[in-house]
Amino acid sequence: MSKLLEVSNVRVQFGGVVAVDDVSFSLNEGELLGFIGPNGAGKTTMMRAITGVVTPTSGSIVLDDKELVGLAVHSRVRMGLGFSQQLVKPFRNMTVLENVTLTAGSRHTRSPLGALFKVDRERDRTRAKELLELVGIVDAADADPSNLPLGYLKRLEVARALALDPTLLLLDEPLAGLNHAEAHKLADMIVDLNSAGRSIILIEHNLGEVMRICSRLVVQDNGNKIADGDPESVMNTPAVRAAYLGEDMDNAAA
Amino acid sequence: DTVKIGMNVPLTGFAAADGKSALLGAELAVEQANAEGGINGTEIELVHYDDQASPKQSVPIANKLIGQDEVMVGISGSYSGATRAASGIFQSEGVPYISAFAVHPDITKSGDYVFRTSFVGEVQGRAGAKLIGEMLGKKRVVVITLKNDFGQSLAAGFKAKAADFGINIVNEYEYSIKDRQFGPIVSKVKSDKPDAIYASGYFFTAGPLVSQLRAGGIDVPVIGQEGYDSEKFIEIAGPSSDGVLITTSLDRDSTVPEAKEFISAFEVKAGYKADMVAASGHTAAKVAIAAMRKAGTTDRQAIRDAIAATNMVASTGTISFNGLGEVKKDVQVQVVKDGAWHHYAVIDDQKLLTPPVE
Amino acid sequence: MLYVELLAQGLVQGSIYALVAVGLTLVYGLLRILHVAHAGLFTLGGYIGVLVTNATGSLLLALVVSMLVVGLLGMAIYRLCYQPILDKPPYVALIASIGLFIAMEEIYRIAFGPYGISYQNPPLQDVVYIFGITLRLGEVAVGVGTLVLIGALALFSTKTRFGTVWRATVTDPKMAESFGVDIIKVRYLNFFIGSALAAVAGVMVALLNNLVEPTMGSVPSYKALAIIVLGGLGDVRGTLIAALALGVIEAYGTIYLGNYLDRDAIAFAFLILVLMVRPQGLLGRA
Amino acid sequence: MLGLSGYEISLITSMGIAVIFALSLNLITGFCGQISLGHAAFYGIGAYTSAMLTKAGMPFGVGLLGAVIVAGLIGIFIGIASLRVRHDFLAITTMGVGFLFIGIMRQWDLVGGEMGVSSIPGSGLGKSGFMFLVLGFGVLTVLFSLHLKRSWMGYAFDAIADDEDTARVVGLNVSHYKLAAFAMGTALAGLAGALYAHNVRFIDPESFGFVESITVLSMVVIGGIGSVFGVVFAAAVLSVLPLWIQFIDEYKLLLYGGLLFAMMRFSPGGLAGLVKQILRHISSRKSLQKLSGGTKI
Amino acid sequence: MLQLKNVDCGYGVFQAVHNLSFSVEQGQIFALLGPNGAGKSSTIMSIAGHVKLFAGSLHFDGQDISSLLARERVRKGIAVAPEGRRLFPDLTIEENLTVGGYSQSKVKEAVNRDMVFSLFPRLTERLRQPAGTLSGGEQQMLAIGRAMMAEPRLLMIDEVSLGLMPKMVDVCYNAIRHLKSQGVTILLVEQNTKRALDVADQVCVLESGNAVWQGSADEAKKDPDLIEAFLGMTKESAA
Ligand SMILES: Nc1ncnc2c1ncn2[C@@H]1O[C@H](COP(=O)(O)OP(=O)(O)OP(=O)(O)O)[C@@H](O)[C@H]1O
Ligand SMILES: Nc1ncnc2c1ncn2[C@@H]1O[C@H](COP(=O)(O)OP(=O)(O)OP(=O)(O)O)[C@@H](O)[C@H]1O
Ligand SMILES: CC(C)C[C@H](N)C(=O)O
Ligand SMILES: [Mg+2]
Ligand SMILES: [Mg+2]
Repeated sequence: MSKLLEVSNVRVQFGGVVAVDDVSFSLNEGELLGFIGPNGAGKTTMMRAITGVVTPTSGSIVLDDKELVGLAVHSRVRMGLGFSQQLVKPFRNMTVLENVTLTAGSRHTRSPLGALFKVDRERDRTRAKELLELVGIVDAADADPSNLPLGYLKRLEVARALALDPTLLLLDEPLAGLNHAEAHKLADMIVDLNSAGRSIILIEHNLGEVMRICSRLVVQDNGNKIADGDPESVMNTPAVRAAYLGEDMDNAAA
Repeated sequence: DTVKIGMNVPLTGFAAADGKSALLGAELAVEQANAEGGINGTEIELVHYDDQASPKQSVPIANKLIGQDEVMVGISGSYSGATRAASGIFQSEGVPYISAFAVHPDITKSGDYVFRTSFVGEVQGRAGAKLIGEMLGKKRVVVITLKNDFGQSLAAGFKAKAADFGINIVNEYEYSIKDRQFGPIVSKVKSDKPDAIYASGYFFTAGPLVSQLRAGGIDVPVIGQEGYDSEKFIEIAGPSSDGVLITTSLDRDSTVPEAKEFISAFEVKAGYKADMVAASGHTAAKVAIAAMRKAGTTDRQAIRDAIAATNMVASTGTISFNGLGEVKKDVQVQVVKDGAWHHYAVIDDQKLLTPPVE
Repeated sequence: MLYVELLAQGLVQGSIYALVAVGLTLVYGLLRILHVAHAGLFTLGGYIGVLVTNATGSLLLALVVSMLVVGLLGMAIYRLCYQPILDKPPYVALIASIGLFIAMEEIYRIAFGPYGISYQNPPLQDVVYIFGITLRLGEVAVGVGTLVLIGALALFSTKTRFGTVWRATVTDPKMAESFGVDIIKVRYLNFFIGSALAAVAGVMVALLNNLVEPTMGSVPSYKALAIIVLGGLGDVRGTLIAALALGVIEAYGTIYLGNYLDRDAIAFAFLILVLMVRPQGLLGRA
Repeated sequence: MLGLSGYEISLITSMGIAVIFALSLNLITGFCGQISLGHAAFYGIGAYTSAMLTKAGMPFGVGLLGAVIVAGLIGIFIGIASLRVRHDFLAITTMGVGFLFIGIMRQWDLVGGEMGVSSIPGSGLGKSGFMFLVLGFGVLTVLFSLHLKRSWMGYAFDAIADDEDTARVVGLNVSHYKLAAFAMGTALAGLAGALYAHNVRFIDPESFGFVESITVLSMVVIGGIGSVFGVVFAAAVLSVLPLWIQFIDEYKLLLYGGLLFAMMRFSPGGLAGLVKQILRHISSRKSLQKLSGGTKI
Repeated sequence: MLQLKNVDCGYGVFQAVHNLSFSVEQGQIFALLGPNGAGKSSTIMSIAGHVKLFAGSLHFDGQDISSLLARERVRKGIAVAPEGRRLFPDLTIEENLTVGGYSQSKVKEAVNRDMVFSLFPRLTERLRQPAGTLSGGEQQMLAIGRAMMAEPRLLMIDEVSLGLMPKMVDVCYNAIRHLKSQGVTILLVEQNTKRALDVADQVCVLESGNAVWQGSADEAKKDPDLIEAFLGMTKESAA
């Protein structure tokens, strides 16, 4: 297995707050990695550092042997990163389908000049429809995102990232706001994507699903990595239990 | 049936005040002429449109006046930009056009159908130099220039002749037509210690300027031009206006019947006192009417020739034109005394006042 | 000495800018709209100031009447013009506001004549000498008044509970309402205060120039926009600083750069320079 | 010719120029969501460029081409500088660019300074020939706008106009797209400006000031920001409205201002919004209803 | 204490909730459950006064509040931690809480603030941080804390455990139990059905805008069909 992503000694600081403190971890090709940790541990921040929304104060992030730090967000996306954000941000002046079609046709929009000469959207629309079907919101294809409940938007966000056909998919709490059945179904879909060869980093507090589907866990607390390994052993680490798990242990299995 | 004179004039927007005076002046001239039987018995009609002092508007308006209203003569009661743009249309359609008070030097250069009954800025600037350097005997002068075509051409004329009258320009400042706060300039002028100040502007800039100069403790003579020429200037500047001198076209204390009659008739018609712009509108219309009478036909070429040959007394003096269509007339110097404009002097040095010929 | 005098002149001009711009800041801070018609209220303030002073001889009364009338009109403009289009994109309100401003200027021209009006006996024209600088009383009044009024406002908006709530209504008025805030009242108050300050500025400018014209608001209409942007949009202290800075830059600029660029161009060159370095304005949060 | 009077020809010509100018701003503001309050500067750059070139003896066609190129290049340059600022900050920065442009032109003696440029050569096509040329450019601009809207570039613009940050996250090179919008919009404005210069044949700095920038923005907003036909219609009407309502004389600007206001107050989507509202009223109810049937997963 | 009678509510022309009736007793915890888009949030927001009531009535303390404004409802004792949190992003944590306590006196504000801090100590570390830059979980704490500042007698929380780590979910539910013990009535929406059923007294299940089941939480736990059909859990996990 070759390394797809190598994060080394990344540190992110906002004013006085050190959100990520010298964290390193790596991801192998084809892996489904669970990235978990307490609230405010710096998971989202790490994810943003990988996508380029925030700039790390130090450290390096290498994707496919290419250094990402210093590159613009869109370049990283073009290099194969797909990103579903914790706070959903659909384009509100487009329908759900148009949101996804736009990214499905991302090869047309690489440069403005090229984009000017391409008009046809049919093929990408079909692909977008398939993805909406896959995440289970095809019934809302023509809806205006502003009128949709959160659960739909979450899945729209995932579909839009998927449409980029990324080699590495970053998902920030995609299951939040879904009920058991919905979450279960979306988690299954994530597994399917992974089995189809896509590498995935999943940030999620729904531990039940995380434990069920992830092959490896990285745990971050207070900006530091506190565990890295297979789910069972990570969960048995005292530090993780103390920082993260509730008194109600059933939770993990719920 | 009527004979039509066309007029573009700003009635809305920033130039509306001058537009209103110019229009009333021109209307007065037409009413007076109609009372005397119009043009050989035919009534004269003044067709006017609001051009907002904008070239963009004055071009279609010129086309409308010529093509739709079929006016015999056009007059401009507007500012330079609008007048300059319209003059090209009048010229190319062969309709005589008279600018009442727009100063831009290029207006008359549009061609032989375009005339101007007011001074080009340069001429007035030269008169200002003579007034300060020779008549007042002041040598250290600060020039405060309004940054537009009017102010710039005045300054050019003034500077061209300043040395001839022994004037030493100690400093020069520019301000924009929107400025009303002159604190910084006043502070600086104070340190220049001039004998006199030559300041171009309109009544709405000059009023605040003069009162701020005086409040700042500067009491040397201030010399302005026709832009000041309004009752409004005195109202704004209040007691500070006392003693301010200007070069202009209208003599309030004139003994010439045309001017006297105009001044009183205008106040009746308008409800406020005549100013330079009103007199200019009146003069331009009068010149047009006289030419139409003299030509006696509706042949525009004949009317143009008649205008070119004008030699008449109007409210702004004795009018005739040079080959370019620029007016030849005396410069009036007026002074503020006891809260009103009064006669101070006349500059009739025709050599100094020769308008440009090309 | 000249430098100090220019500085003083710049601060006076800056104070006037501040008085006008702060109302715009308040409106922007609350509703995220660029309220160009505010400059029309400033002009009206001037007209009322001159008319009342000329009729009664009392500048103080004129100030009070002007603030009241203009303040109430500001509230009416909010209610009738902006409230119905608040949920629309911001340029909708911007164009509506510009339309309103043009119409206001024209109404003044038609109602009060195109020539403008002046005080018959302009008050506060006496000259005072402070540290060797000559200033008119009116200029001193403008400077001191502005500092007091805006200082109080800045304290109010950052230090009081009401001020906090005031800012909360900006991003989510409905949620603010859910915590007991009467947003209508907040907005009315906001428009009243902002408009009343513009009225003060109008009266004082009328006093300094002894002239109120229909187009008196045209420069403030855009320059106040530049100032609030420079200040960081929606920040009262930022606005005050930006306004004073601009006043001073213009004062020195007219003297030392006036033969190269006009006042507006100097002001905007400064604006652009600042924004290239700090795209969020002087005090804006990134 | 065609039985049109000189007046009508000049009206149609003005309309055509206004349409091109408004559509040029629509590219930047309507399509790409970047509000500009200084667009008249590029109109002015085009006008001055063509005026100076043709006065120096270049043919009319070279003047037009030069105007397009110079305005577009300066547009890109300003665009690069403007990339740092967003939303209302951008609006005011562009407004500043407008004032700076005027300030420079006023002072620059080579291009006439305050006096402007007079006696600009005509097109040599005659009045109606020039009108047809303007109309031809107008039609091309409309077609281009329509194409752009349908193309993937227009699609990307939609996304950027909506939310820049998210547009980056889906892989769009936002800066390049914005610059493309600036370049196309300012180049077209340059063309419109050049046509204006040869139509009015006198230009001065004041003709390209803030008021002009606001006027063109109101054409775009009243037409319905981003809509092509709405903007064409609004530009055509608003450009000659002041001439049509001459009969009300000194109430003209009052009516004009009042109309701007009323249009926004009562139909914030502009003309295009008005039409769309009526159409949507009928069709979209259904799609909402469909979803309200609820979903079961 | 709270009574909904035949409530229809929605947005514009679109009706999100149909003919919903239920009542919540003083001191109870009442859970609204159901899949995405069922109308749970709409119900809560119509009680808070933000979603338009088309028909039916809302009674609080026996008084008809259907026509009261949102800000009048908070003074009656109703506060909400809404879906999506809807914090004031530019305001700091401290200021968000100030706004939360705006309907209370200054003295009470201070007391309530201490209570919020003791519940969510994490918030005290970042008093001056703008809410918009908080992590997802921190935002959730602040949203609940802000609602508590209004010292409500009826506290409505949409998606209690959304984005919270397991430990923090416990903290929140402890807080809810604590509030209940103080006599506060609680209406909550929760996707984590098990947690909800554990803590709730009464349950109402919505689907497609209609109430499909109502009863006590104990009954709900024992109704396998309900759980499987509407709450998407397998029987084992509910047990
Ligand atoms: N712009 C910012 N300024 C200051 N602090 C910030 C900023 N952005 C994030 N933080 C802080 O950094 C820390 C890490 O935040 P982050 O969003 O990465 O957490 P997280 O692990 O994703 O938590 P959660 O599970 O709650 O979403 C938090 O304490 C947050 O308040
Ligand atoms: N602002 C709105 N405008 C129009 N329709 C809306 C709006 N908000 C929600 N809806 C619609 O109302 C219905 C009910 O939505 P609601 O948000 O109440 O569901 P929910 O049960 O809270 O779902 P979730 O579990 O996903 O939060 C949905 O069909 C949704 O599309
Ligand atoms: C009113 C006049 C003084 C106008 C001036 N002659 C000008 O054209 O600007
Ligand atoms: Mg997070
Ligand atoms: Mg919900």
